[in-house]
Amino acid sequence: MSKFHVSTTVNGDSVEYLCDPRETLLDCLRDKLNLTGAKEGCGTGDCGACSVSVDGRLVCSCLMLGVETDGKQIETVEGIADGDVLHPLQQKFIEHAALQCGICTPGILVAAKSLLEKNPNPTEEETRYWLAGNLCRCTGYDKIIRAVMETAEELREAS
Amino acid sequence: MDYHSPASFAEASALAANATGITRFLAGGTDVLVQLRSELVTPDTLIDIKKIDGVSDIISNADGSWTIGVAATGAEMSEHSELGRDWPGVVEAMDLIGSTQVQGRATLTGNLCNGSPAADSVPAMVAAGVTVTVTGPSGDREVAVEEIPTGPGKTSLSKGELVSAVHIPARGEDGGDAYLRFIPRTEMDIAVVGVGVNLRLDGDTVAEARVSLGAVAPTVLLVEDCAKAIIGSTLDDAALDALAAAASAACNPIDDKRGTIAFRTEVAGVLAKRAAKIAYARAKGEQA
Amino acid sequence: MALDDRKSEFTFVGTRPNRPDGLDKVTGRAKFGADMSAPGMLHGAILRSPHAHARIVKIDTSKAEAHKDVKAVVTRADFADVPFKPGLEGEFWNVLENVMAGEKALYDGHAVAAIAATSALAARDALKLIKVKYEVLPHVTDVDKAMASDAPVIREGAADYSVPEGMHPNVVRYHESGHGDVEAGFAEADLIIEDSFVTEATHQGYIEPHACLGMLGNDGKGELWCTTQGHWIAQKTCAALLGIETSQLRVTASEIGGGFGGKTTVFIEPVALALSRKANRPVKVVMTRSEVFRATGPTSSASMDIKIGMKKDGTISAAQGVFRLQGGAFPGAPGDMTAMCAFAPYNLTNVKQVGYDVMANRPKQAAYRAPGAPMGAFAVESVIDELCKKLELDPVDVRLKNAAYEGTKASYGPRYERIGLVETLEAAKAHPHYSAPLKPGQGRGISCGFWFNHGGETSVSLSLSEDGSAQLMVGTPDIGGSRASMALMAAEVLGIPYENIRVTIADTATLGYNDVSHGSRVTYASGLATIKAAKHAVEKLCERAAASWGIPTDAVKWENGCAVPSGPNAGDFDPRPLADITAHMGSTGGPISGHFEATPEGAGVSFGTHIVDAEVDPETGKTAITRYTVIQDAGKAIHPTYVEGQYQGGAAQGIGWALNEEYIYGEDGRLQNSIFLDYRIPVASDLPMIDTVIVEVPNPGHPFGVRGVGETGIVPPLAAIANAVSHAAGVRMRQLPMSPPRILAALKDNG
Amino acid sequence: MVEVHLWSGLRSLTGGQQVVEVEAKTTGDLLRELVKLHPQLQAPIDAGVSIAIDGRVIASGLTEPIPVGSEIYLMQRLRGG
Repeated sequence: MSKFHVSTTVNGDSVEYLCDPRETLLDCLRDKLNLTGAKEGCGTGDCGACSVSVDGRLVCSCLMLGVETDGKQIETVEGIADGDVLHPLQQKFIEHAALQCGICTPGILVAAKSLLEKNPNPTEEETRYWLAGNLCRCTGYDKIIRAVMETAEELREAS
Repeated sequence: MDYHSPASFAEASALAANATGITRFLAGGTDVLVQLRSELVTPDTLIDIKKIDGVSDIISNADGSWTIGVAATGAEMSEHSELGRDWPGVVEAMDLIGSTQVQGRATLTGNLCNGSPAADSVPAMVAAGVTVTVTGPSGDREVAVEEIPTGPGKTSLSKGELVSAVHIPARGEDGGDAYLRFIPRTEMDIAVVGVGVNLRLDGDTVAEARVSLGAVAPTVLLVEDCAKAIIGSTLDDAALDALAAAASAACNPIDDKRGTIAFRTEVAGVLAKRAAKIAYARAKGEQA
Repeated sequence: MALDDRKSEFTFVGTRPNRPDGLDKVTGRAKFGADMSAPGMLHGAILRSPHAHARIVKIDTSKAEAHKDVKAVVTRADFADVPFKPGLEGEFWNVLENVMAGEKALYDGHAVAAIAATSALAARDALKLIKVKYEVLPHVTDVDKAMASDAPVIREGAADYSVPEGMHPNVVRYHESGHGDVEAGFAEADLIIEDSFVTEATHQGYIEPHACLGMLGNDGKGELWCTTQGHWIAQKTCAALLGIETSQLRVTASEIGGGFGGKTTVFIEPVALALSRKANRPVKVVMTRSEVFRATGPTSSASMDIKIGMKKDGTISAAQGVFRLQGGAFPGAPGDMTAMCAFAPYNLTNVKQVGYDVMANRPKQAAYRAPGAPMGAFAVESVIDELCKKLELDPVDVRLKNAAYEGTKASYGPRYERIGLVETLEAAKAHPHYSAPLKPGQGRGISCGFWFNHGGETSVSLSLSEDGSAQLMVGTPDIGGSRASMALMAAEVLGIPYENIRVTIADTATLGYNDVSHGSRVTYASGLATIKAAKHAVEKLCERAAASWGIPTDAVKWENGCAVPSGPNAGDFDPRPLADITAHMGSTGGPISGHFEATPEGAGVSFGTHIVDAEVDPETGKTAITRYTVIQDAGKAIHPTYVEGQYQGGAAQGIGWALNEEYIYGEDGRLQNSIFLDYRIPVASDLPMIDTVIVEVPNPGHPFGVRGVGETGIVPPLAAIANAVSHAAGVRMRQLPMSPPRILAALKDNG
Repeated sequence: MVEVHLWSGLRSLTGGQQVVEVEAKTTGDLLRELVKLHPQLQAPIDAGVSIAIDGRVIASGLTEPIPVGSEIYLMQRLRGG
């Protein structure tokens, strides 16, 4: 079984890897690039813990093959902060205790960032539906939704 | 597993025609990858069609009809405001599939060719009278959407054939469509029942209608009796009751982990009424 | 334990600082179970039975072993068998039997062999090379059917002393308790309702699948990294199953991606170690989601009969319940816990409860948040609600009238110490939610809930650094922010800022034994131990100060982070801050640290009352939860935000259990819904905001008054939601989950 | 002497007695004395019991002191999640 050579950009860095065509982008990020921020909670696109953005589009990295990402721009949770300055969402998640165990947090942050880029003023309902593909089993979502909406408000005020 | 990313549909067709074992085309991959990962289907040949020029385009044709590229995602369709104005039912049906993340990948064509009777976009496409271009070793042919699935996981496409474009008819005047599905949660479920309604009004009277049911039979159904029940009516209570009865009567569902026969049969009628009311309101230019 | 040092005024406790592991968790840096790798690492995969019940006739691994990418294959023969003996000693055997099948596969998904190969794909592919010959046996998955005389026997001789004669061998434990004379009590009742209830098994549904990385040499020394609620139990169990010395295996707990009781035992860890021992290389094993559903602990399913008599004024004159719990193909279903908790909120003169532990061809049940209690509360609180409705009494008033308080003889025996049930009910009655108007189609339900809470073996070590900062080592994996609570409690005692304390979850080689993070015990027991360890260090700080001042140690006290003379007679010395003492500790007697090892026995039981509004679509049977309020006694909330989080999370899991989550088995005994698509846990758009009220009735068994809060929150939701749905739909729902097909069918039956 | 209240399911092992009087200064003493009086109680004790002393539940400790005149209940060992 031959492997494919893939060149891509992850969080602004040019990277290359060899992958079996059956390996998902998530497999490649975690096992080949050591970027273990994206998590595998289900492998079927139902939990969102592996959320990343590819060419600006929010996707489940378990539902994309590594070979498909040649030449693409990939953003993961590891790229959300600007150096040592946390993204406002990251800061708010800590302040609001919007995480308990934290396994869903990377995916939720990537998804929430994508929401706020598209819709800077989401309603609670819009926020909840946007994040419906990100399962959290610990929090009941209450503090997550509050953190996202409050971040949106702060970002609006700041701009 | 061999992986190919051909540059044209002809090349894709030739690759598939010459392949041995199991062949799958990869568009959004939201079904193919799940089946691969769960070892339900491990293709010997995987043909990625996303490198073909124009596959992500959503084109408004001069005659008012639409051509949707086979790799255009649900998210791209939802973001296309004119398409949504013409065919809100089709766009919403597509948008109901999976999460925001899945929307970033999933396609109409993939949803159709996966062959699931519960595919959300298919009843909406059938009601809308959508056709697809099928490219194969002997050239292209135009096929109505309802002709593609032949049973759970099965399609009428033969070896070497693939869908290369989706055509949505011109909306025209005084028309409206809607799709509703029932799921136990608010998101992330497979339809237990789905209903697509597309109609055209003459004044307040329904002049033309197509009603389609999903998840209540081995394939998505186009139910003529449902259309008959409302054509000629102003969608009064009697017509809606007749519609519901016709929808329930058309059901041939199974009991499974997602719903019972009794539930699906009953709810098909309920959703048919609700979807017809929305389509009717849209045809009248009202918000719904 | 002497609690003379009980405290009620706090500086740090009760504040809401950022959690110490926050940065790691929002940047993707935190290492969870599957995030670790090692040089030369192999990947393991496990072959599982497709049959619910089958004799394993033969396993042929030769083709797999011959494959170039395969470095080891193990079956049951590669584990140290412990002779089967029922009871506590037999539990290792049960765990082993669950980890790797012996003579029989006992459920769909039961492990039968495992492979280590050079890549995850190679391991998965190589599983297909193992040929297993099965003789399929009749199976049973339903609890009532498993007790019937014609049910297939899962294992002869598994029943213990408690089971009355004449029961089916699948009934393996029996519990009966209560007091008074229920028949006399029923005779006094104005209204008696007798009804039966059913709940399906649900899964804890943690988002992180089980994952581990194990290395075991043929010298019997090993290392294990795993996601677990308790690495000492993992150490002890793996050592027993592999026949090595406990202390030779060092276990490190990864960050844990949710547990809820489901990660209190081992599944893949002994397998990874066995593969490693054979291959002499590190082996990583990560479960797929489907494996998690098929082969790790769901809850028990339950079938229950309740009879309650009530007087016109709302007094419960007698209550009895029979609780049959199915716990998979092994003893352990918490029928006894269900029975003991079911009526615990009430002050009853006459009460009787019976619990059964029943085996069936399903995966071995594991604890899930207050294991056993939610089902019983569902049945009992539904009947109380129906009595209130029929007698036209307010459901909160009726519960207040019957509520247990300090000195009440509990349904399970002893008298209560100070408890906070009445306070939660009064808060419910006063809450605006309880009097808010309902829209047409909506119904409101309330329910109380009880859980025991737990102490357990606990070791904590605290060491001070020369610069006056402190490092605290605890042994209870942090599932929901407990490092923050520990640091707050240590700060309170030491009088140094919260930020100056670093809390680490120690591995098994660097701290004494710790019981699992379960039983809502962490903030209670590790917290108590933290306080004691910090006090131990403070004693030494005072000694150093006393020596420097030349006065007796008992003439020095600790105040606001400083040693000060205890009174005017002790002498006139300037306060010595902690950092001033630690700066010189090397030359004044050596390093200063404090530690504590004990089994705290005073967990303090906990009660909650929930209010919920539900709206039912009468045409489809679909339910929406429109408002939810959790009121629960925390004793003392150390970090209130994380207490709220526990309340909200418990409620959300309860909503899932009540409405849509269930294990669905086919006629063939196979699990039908082993992915998140069809095992429907609540998504963000399913839920409203979940309001919380923290009631604080201090636990007399903890120096700061802490009661565990993790589990009680899942006890009331099932009943509260069932009551709300039943009011909204106009028909009593007796089966969970109340999925739309069930509600619609009930509406149809009701006309 | 302290009175030990058993759960009703144990009556079949004590000849119908639900309250047993024993001489015990600690929880460990208490269990030993119970078995001396009623050897069949060894099985439930081995399976795991907790002891409530005036309402305080001792999950497993055998060294907890038992004050004179306290109210003692034997309970099945508690398990948590």
